Amino acid sequence: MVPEGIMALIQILLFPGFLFLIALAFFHEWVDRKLLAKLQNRYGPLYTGPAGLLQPFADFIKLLSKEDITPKAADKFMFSCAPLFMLSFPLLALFLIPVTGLTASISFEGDLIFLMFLFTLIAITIFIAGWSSVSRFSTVGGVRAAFQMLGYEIPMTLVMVGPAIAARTLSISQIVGWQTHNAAWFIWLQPIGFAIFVLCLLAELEFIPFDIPEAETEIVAGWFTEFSGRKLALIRLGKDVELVLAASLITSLFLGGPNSSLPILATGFFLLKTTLAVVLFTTLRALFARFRIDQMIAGAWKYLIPLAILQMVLIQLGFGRW
Amino acid sequence: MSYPTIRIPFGPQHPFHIEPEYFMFEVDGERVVSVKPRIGYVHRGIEKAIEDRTFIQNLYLIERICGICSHAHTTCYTQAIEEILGVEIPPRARFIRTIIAELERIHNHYLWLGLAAHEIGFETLFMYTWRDREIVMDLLELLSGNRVHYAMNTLGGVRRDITPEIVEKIRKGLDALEERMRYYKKIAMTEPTISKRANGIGILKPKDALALCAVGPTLRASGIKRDVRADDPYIAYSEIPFNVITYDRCDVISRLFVRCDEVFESVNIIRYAMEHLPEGKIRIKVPRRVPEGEAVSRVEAPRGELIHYAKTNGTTKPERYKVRSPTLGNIPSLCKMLVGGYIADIPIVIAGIDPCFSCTDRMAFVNVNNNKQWILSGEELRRYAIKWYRKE
Amino acid sequence: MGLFKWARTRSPWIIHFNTGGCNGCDIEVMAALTPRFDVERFGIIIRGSPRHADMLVVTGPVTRQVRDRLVRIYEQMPEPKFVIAVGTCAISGAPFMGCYNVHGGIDAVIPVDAYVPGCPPKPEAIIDGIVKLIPKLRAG
Amino acid sequence: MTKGIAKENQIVDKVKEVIGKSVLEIEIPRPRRIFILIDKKAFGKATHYLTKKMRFSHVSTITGVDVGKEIEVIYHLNRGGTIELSLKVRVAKDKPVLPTIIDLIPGATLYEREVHDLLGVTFEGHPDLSPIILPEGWPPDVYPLRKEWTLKKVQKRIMKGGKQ
Repeated sequence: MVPEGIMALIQILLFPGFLFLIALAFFHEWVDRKLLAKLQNRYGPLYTGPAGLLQPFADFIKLLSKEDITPKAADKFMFSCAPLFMLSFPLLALFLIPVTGLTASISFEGDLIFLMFLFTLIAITIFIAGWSSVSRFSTVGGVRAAFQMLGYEIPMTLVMVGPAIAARTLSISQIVGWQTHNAAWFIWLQPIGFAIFVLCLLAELEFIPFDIPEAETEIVAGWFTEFSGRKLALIRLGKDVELVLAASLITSLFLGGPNSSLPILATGFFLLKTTLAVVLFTTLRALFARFRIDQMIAGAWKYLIPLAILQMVLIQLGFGRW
Repeated sequence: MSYPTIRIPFGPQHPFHIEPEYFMFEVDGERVVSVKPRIGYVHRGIEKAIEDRTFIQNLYLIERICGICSHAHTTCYTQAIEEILGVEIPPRARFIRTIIAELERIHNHYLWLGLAAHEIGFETLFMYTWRDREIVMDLLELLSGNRVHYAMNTLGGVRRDITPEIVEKIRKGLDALEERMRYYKKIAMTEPTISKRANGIGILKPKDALALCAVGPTLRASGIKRDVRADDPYIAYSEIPFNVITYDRCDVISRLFVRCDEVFESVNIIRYAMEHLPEGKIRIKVPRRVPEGEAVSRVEAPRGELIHYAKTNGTTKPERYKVRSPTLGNIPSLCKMLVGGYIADIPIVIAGIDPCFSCTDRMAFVNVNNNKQWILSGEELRRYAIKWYRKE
Repeated sequence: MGLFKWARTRSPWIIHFNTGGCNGCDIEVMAALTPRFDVERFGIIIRGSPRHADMLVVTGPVTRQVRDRLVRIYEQMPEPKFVIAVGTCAISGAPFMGCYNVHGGIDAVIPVDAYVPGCPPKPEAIIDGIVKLIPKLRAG
Repeated sequence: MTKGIAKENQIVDKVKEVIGKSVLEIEIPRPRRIFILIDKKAFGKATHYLTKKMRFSHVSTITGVDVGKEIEVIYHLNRGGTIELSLKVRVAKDKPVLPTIIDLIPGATLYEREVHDLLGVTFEGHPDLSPIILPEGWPPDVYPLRKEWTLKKVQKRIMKGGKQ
């Protein structure tokens, strides 16, 4: 009935594709801001849309309508490309995550490795954005982002490989399939791995304990000080989509993902679990003060990496395997 | 090989620093090699303006030297002029001035705790402390009608009286304030992230503190027992028992504890003062023309020793009036603390001495403006510096 | 264009700059962010960089030293931008009128859209100033 | 008001022993306050004696006052937080030079710079006397706190000579 091509197009553009993901990004930013405000004994956005639901959308549209300034001294080409990369990498990565069933839109053996590569690319885009806008504050922010990547990249990769070894596959869809098949989520099988993964994702998202690259009190707005107007809108959307990516990664790797093949039920589970993951991120964000960059890297190398290796050893000994 | 030292600007416009201040850091790698604060942004030339205003008009101007320690400035001013006039203000006025001074100290310390928490990125504690600060702001508004500039002091006494219902409301407010501050002190002691960012940071040894003439909580956090309220008692402090708080860890966390304990002391002082509030007038007539004379008056402002020097020539306008605010006394010690530390520690160490550049700036100090950037080669940064700060 | 207008009035981001005031107004501007007044209900956030902000909240009489920093910050803000002068110092230089180092009000230096009198104005007054500016935002 | 100024009298007597002849004026208006006016010649000896022997090691501030032909520089020294001794020295207006006390009290660097900025008193031996309080582009010969510079004259001079 409907030819194959159009179905694929709809899948990419509409349902589990751009529109759905961007709407989910706005929804998750709303959840994040409202919960953070509640934890800080405040209301948070109230008047734009029902209970402030459309606030992130309003911010995005307003930024689109603002004047877009490129500093004279900035490196023009990279300065305008960085926001585009910042948005496209997380969106691309999200196609690897199963949303409406046990298999994602794109799933091939080894897409977990491809995902890790995308994470590194995001960190490099942040560095390029900071470096190309040449403002003193953004250069410091960019360099700090690069340093922070050195800190969290290794433990994160080690811990992401945990479930892959247990499920003996390198494809996220199969990991989700394995978890639903054996009805055993990796959060119970590899708790240490889960904890480290959450911490590393916090660092990757630059949330409070690790928001060193954009530490407001030290370096104004960090690596994206110079961006304004459309570019800033794209960067903020990119960061929101990154939040969705982090939450959906936790869901698929550790919380069993959409563990049913029926599309409606699967999406329902997926939404529920990702929102739970965002709630977890926000609560952690509200409870900590910001670390110094050297403390963060020292902490990562002294504690996270040994723990990640311990987790790997445990899997080998058969604990995380079932 | 050592990197070329880079100049790091810090200010003048800063998202959460209330006032424009501007520090030039020479940085080698991540370590601060030398510090040159440069302010002058808030220098309004107040001393010159004081000389061509009458004594009553000066009350309005001196109160606006600083938003947070406005009562301390007016107490110091009225004390100096009353000393030259040889006038003794009624005891009830002295007690009311003390109550307002201690309420202002509580207000300042709560505000400082919130700002310090914000400096190290602890948003939630900033929101909580500033929410509880509203209690003391309401009390001050109840007493004087305004949240910040209270205009309670006038030459010869106080403008408004304290009625028994207000006393009752203050007592309830104080219980809440004391209980909340105990909770925040417990957090400051136990929360690992705070101690990670404030423990052992910005060390000021007692020897340096004395040599560089530090004042207030910064001095008392280095173990030296100096407090103008106890050493050189003024208004009603000689009749109220209280003890001077000192900690001897000489770092930012001990400055935090000194301020927390001072809130408890202030609460007890206010309770004692309200119980022993003497009856009688709250103001006496004071002649407009002040005889010739001079006076030095000192007050323990929330940030440290505040000193005013007044010289009058028998007319209705002062001949010369000098104000030295506590922050200016602490800046040499601040430079000493910053050298050798990390760049990321700069905000919390600066916040440690609770700088009030509005007071300081009617004075000034060490030159060289500053920039804040990290290592990397100096060339690219200089290219941008020309655009960012044309003053360079 | 209706969508842009709606969006612009729903999320006015502010940046705060003290040009030599006594910081009474500044603590009131920051008090507006805290739980009791919470301007985030209207979508107002305080931003660090002039590039991100729509409204420049200025307090204090412009001292001679700060004057060109203020102009530079104003120039760096993207259009459409607005300026709110908070406190009588910002409006006319109030008690510091005639001091040798003071320029007087903000409008001697940059165009001002809203004035919030008071010394210092209460947080409610500051929020009211921003809310009154929103129709102007709608005009763009 | 002579009650309780025994300690202050002791201090004044000790000071008189050391630099008796050049002490021009002494005044103790109230407990814990002493004003001593000394001749410029004995300034070095007096400050050394007070800070080292008498332990007035804390300088609260340094005030500059324009008294017609001369500029009076007042050092507010403090001992143990209690007694405040104001040491006054008079300096001719056309050649206002005083030795610095930074070697005795390091904390005085800022106060000396401020007096230099606003009143034009130069302190020999001070490492860095460049302007601190006044904005960049302030005409170097204008000392705002001197009596001959009235507010209007300063305003006019800045508009004409200064940058803004």
